[in-house]
Amino acid sequence: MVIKLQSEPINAGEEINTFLASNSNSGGVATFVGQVRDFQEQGAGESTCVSALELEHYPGMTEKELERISAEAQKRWTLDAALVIHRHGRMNPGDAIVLVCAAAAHRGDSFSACEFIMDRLKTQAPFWKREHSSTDSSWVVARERDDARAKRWEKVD
Amino acid sequence: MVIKLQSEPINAGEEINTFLASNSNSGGVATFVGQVRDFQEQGAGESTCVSALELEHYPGMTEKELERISAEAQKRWTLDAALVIHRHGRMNPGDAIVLVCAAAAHRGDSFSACEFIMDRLKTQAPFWKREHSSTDSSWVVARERDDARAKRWEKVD
Amino acid sequence: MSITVLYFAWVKEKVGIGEEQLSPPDNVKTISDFIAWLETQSPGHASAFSDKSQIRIALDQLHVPFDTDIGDAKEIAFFPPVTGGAW
Amino acid sequence: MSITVLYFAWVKEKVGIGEEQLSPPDNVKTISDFIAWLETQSPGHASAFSDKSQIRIALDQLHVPFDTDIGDAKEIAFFPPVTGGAW
Repeated sequence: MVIKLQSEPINAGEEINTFLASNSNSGGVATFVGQVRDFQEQGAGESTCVSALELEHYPGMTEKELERISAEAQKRWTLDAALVIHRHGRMNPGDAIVLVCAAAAHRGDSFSACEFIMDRLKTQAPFWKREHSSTDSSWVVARERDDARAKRWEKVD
Repeated sequence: MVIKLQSEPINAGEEINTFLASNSNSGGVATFVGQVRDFQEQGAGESTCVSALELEHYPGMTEKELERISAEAQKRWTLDAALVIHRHGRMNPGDAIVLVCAAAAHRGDSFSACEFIMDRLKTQAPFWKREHSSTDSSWVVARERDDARAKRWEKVD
Repeated sequence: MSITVLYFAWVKEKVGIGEEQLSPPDNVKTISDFIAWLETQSPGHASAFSDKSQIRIALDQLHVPFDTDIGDAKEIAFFPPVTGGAW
Repeated sequence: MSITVLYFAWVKEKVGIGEEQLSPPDNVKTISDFIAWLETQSPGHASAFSDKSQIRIALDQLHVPFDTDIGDAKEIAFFPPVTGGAW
């Protein structure tokens, strides 16, 4: 289980190849990459341009929280390895914000663990997003959909 | 929607980076890599060594079947793009056999589409696996677990 | 009627060839009829189809069940249940 | 008792600082007590906590609810609900 928190760009493909090579005996590897989009939905089909994104986090707690989430995933599913890389600071549209990889003998375990880590991460990891447009900058409001997605996993506790 | 069938090795990380770059405005990209393991479970904790794997396929139908599966995924979920790369012929332990990528605005769509494509592929795409050990070579028998996994998706039809 | 018949994996090994062009008699309507007729063609064919629970069929490159009418299909393929990676 | 208090995102902007060392009075037991006392410290604090439905708390870097006893915790953090990428 590896957790990396970095302000440098994430090279998703390179990280995935390294992860695959160190887990070459895991039948299945599920991964997820979250990217910065260049627009923000405003509801009713409206959207505004995003020129940059800034991710503030809680140094110390962020790492602990990502470790707790990964450990919980390893408890729930049979995993060979898990990797979470999260970026913080300022980033541009198209940049990878987060990369999650889960290696397992069976694909069901790798998919579930990867999706679980993402859902938990979105509601538990202490990150706060500020979006910059050409004219404005504002904190993004949390969405209820994310809470709902995270709650799905509580049933299996 | 891109389908590639090849006998050459798959460079998963490179393919994923290309896919990410061409879908930089998709918030989430879920991917799955299936790898050749160097052992085969024999039940009761037993396993035998696999020195190489040979994947026979049905040229013409394989491409059509992969396209049908991807098209069905695009009908069921809101996807920006999907990519399926499958290898055939002889490969070695640690090699990637299959890579599936699904890009979507929302991660739920990308995860479900990716898992659906994998489940369908395992039971519908005309591939037959022959495993070579140092002493032996034999056709692998299909598993009921795969049928069960594929059947889960029929409920949502 | 003439139809291209394809065999894959161990079905191919048992039949002894991967592809043949065949013209079954007129009373062959469904795939089950076709298999019954195929089994009379050679000991290899008979052996390939001895356990039908292990046989899958594609008609013009689409998965179909045994009771499907062959109609004017151009290609029929017989193979074991498909198998991918171990994941 | 002295405790490190951290603020993040717009909570930090409203309070005006990201970190302070505070010693609340003895009658402050729970986090709710602590917030009530904090609100009396400055107009910035009062404004930061005006809508408690938008406040989340970590005590010694663990998420906790408002009615948690502070006990001998060393660090308390106040922040908005967390937000990640748009996916």
